[in-house]
Amino acid sequence: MSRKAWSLLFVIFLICVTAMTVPAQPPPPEGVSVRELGPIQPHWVFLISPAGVDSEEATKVEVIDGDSLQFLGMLTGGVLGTAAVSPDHRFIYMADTFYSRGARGVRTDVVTTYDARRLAPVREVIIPPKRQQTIPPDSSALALTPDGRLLLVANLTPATSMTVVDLGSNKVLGEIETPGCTGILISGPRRFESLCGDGTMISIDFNDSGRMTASQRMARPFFDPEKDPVFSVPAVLGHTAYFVSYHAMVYPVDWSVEPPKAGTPWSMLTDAQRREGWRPGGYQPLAGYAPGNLFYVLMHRGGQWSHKQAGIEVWVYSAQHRRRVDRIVLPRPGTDLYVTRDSDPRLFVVSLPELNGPPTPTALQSFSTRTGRYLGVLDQLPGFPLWMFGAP
Amino acid sequence: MSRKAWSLLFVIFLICVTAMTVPAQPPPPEGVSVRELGPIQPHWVFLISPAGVDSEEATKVEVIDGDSLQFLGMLTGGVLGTAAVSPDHRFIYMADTFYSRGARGVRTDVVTTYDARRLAPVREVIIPPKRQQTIPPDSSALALTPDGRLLLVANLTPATSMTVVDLGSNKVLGEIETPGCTGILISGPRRFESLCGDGTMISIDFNDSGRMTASQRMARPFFDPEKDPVFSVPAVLGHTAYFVSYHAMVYPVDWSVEPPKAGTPWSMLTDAQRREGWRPGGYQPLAGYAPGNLFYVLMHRGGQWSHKQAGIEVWVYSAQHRRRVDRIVLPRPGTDLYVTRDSDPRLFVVSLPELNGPPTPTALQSFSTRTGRYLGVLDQLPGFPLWMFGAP
Amino acid sequence: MDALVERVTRTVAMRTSRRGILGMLGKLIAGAMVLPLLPVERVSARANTAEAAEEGDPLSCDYWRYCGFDGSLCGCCGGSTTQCPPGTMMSPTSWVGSCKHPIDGKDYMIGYRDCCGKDQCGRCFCQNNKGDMPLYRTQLDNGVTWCFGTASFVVNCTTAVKLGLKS
Amino acid sequence: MDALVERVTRTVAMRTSRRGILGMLGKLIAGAMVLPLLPVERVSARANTAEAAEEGDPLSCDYWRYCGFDGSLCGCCGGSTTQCPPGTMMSPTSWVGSCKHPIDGKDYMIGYRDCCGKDQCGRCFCQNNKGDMPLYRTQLDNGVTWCFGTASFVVNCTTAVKLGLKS
Repeated sequence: MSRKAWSLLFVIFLICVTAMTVPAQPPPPEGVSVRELGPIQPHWVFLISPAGVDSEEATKVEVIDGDSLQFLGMLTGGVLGTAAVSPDHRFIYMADTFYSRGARGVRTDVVTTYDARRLAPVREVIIPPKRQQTIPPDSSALALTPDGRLLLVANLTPATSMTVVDLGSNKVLGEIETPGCTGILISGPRRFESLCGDGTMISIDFNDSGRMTASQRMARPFFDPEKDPVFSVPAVLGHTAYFVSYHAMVYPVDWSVEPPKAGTPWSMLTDAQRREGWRPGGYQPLAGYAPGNLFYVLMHRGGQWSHKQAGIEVWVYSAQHRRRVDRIVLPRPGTDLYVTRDSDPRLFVVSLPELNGPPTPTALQSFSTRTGRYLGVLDQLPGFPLWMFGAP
Repeated sequence: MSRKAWSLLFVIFLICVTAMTVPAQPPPPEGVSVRELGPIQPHWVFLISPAGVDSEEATKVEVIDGDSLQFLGMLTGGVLGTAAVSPDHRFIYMADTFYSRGARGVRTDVVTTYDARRLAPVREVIIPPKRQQTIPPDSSALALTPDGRLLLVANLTPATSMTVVDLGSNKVLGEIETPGCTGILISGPRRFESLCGDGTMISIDFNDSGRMTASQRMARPFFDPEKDPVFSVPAVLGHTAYFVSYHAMVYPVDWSVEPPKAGTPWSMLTDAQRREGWRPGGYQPLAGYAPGNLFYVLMHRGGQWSHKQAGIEVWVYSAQHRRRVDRIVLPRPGTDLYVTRDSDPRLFVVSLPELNGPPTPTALQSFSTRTGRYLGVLDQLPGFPLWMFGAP
Repeated sequence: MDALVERVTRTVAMRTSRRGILGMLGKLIAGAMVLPLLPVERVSARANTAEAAEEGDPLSCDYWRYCGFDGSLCGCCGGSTTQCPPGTMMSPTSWVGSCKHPIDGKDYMIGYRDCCGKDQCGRCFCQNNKGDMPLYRTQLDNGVTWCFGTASFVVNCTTAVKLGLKS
Repeated sequence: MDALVERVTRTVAMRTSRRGILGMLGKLIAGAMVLPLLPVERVSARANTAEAAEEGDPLSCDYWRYCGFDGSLCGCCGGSTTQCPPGTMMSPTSWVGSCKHPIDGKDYMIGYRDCCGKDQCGRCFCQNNKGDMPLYRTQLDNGVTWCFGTASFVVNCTTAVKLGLKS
């Protein structure tokens, strides 16, 4: 952690101490405090956003209370950063890239640990300067082990590997190479899966020293990347990952075994729906709700290669019954979707302004998944949010 | 200059060399070149812009050919940077502030010299980390001596001073303190003027070592800052600086003498115009055209404290005759204005999107000052341009 | 450093009647402005004990305290009219405006204190400019980044803190 | 480094028919992707000597070469369809698309080469996505910052360079 960052913390500490030592009698003076947050609530969401179409340099992580639809605060980092919340909800980790002169100069990649209540940095660790720089900054680029002890950061040079950070000692442990395969899909206490370019999945075990101990790859592809690629990030329901493809096929993969075992693919669409051109699409078109064994998909009507087009409806599928069980019409088209993990889950959908289209404000829409009811919207989201996540 | 910056240059060099060594016979391969610019033309303008309302971190300097209304390229820097062009048109200087972690961490202030044809950095010099951080990033925050040898950078801590950089040796020479007075208004080979909080002007002489050698302050205020403040940056016509006030008074100051000598103030408005509520306003409401002894003012109709409101017309004044000689109605309201210095001068006006208002694109409008004719517009300007300048 | 700045300012404030602060600012600026000129929050807070109730929407640009505002309202960014969002640093310095209270009709001095150290929030951007002066009246210039005394000059949003009655 | 990368790629290219490049990419990606997979501009340029004339507006998102485009058109940012704006670095690597030429009706491989080292231009933002694949087909992913081989991963704008006939 830098000296300046420490002095920043020290200043905050001084402000707090000063505030506490004010005599109780007169009404508290205005303007001496910096807000702190309470514990992360089940309906809070975190949005990752570049600063806008005019800037990639200052990634924002926006913290939003999905119940009150209020903006709670933000982290701001570097070039196309990614973030995740610790399982105990005490910390937010952000992986960032900074250049010493903004868009050029010496590159420094760093994982910063933020206190989740103060949204303030508490420590950082420099990592190898080869973080994967992709849009969207999806959750397969940064992942925590279920015990919250190790953090994996995806690299792309364009060779692929994962840097392993020990969050307890705040040290880089090592690097796991995943040639030809990308993404960190956590599937066990010390295991992750990656998708490979030929349509197979590889299962990688590692240890507390950040070393790969075993890897097993599927013998055969579970989907055909040439004909019908799947979106990178699946909906995980129990031990099964449900991948959805550009052409609305569902590819289940059981990853409780090594190597992971492909289930029988099925189509999300009836023939009529297919004729109408319905497809999944967006930056984050898929979310799972494990307790209900359900997954949610942003759907639009479009032609081939419309896989990033904003959805106009959310379709809900029962993984067990392999059929659609609900359909929610969106007041505004959306590109990212997320479902909370509690017993009264919310569905959140991000709407981006249409580029070169009629201006629509960036917004977060909220829905009850129980009733499908629209619960409201938070407008004027800063930047250009491309990915959404919650606390694990 | 950093090692990385050198290697950047080296890569560019390699690309050029590679391109040159391609055999001449086959048609040149596509996609091997980086454009270079020709010499700066009289109608080129430079716009300084923060990345947007959602970011202050990555200042852009946008280079625009005002004849073809084409976007020629940009520099990108740090937090609220400022820029200026060398008198020989070979270099663009940019004064920047960078933090090691984007919005926090160790602060580095730096003046970077960019080759004006390649828009690429050629050297940099670290300056004291106390650059003035203000909106708009106006031309009184960064100024060159007429011979182009020394660069003055305004500091604000909030004590005021100017860092003097020797551009020949690329070294910081020293610092000139200007207590209570702000802005660098170059008035001689080694002289600048500053405006002081009491309405006086101070004239400061300095030498090649960057030291102040003399300073003389007006005995009496030339305007009343409490009742009718002037905009900070005057139109300079010959030896006289014409300041314009919130209430549309003109305050001439002759700065060929030391201390500078105030002329007789006069009003820009007739009684009827005053009743209609006409006032100057915007971020950059005033520009001079020395050969014609004219100045140009962005005008709107508004109440007190509307001094940053966008103008709907440009009013042109003869300094000699103290009266309006032209009036140009703007197709879109504008906040910044600039007039080129050649014999067929263009008037450029920047339009910003109205915050919380109906969406209007950021744009640069062009006019002939001879005929007053509207010549066209460049749309989709990146960021949020707040200041405009040309080559001296 | 923050505490130091605060202490210095409080001392300055104690020696000054609230009535005379603007005048003093003027003199200081005209003379040698070497000290951050602080909003003097403790003194003013005591002066406000018998203040009238407020009304209006603090998330609207029209709210009375924002008459000289320029920036994003902290109330839309995770803070409030008087609190900074989590993880930012409230500057001990500010530009100073004077706004009329809608109930008691009196003019109050308002300190527009920036919250620094994170990039712009950008929400609820308001620009009202009453009392905004050019840079040569530094303390009254809302275009200045008022992060003096904090560790960063990147502004996240701006608060509007009552400093006391103007007269 | 740029030159090195270029030399390596050219060698790879020489050993490969243009017809088979996509297939080769697939194999390389599925196997061990340790080398930047380059657009092979010199070879393709020679293949294009007898090409048909082009038509359309290179500053429109509908221009034929942009069928897989994602980003700001360099032609709006101080470069052109095939040139980077001044002061940026053209990446020797790119994602690769395949677009139909409007005149000769043939499919051409297009390399979308990013111009790196300055912040986003943001003008003429186009997103067409034909052939865009997820990250596991890295070479075909237009969401990747294709600045490998340059000194910065900040993208200013993107070009669309013909690499040759697809078949």
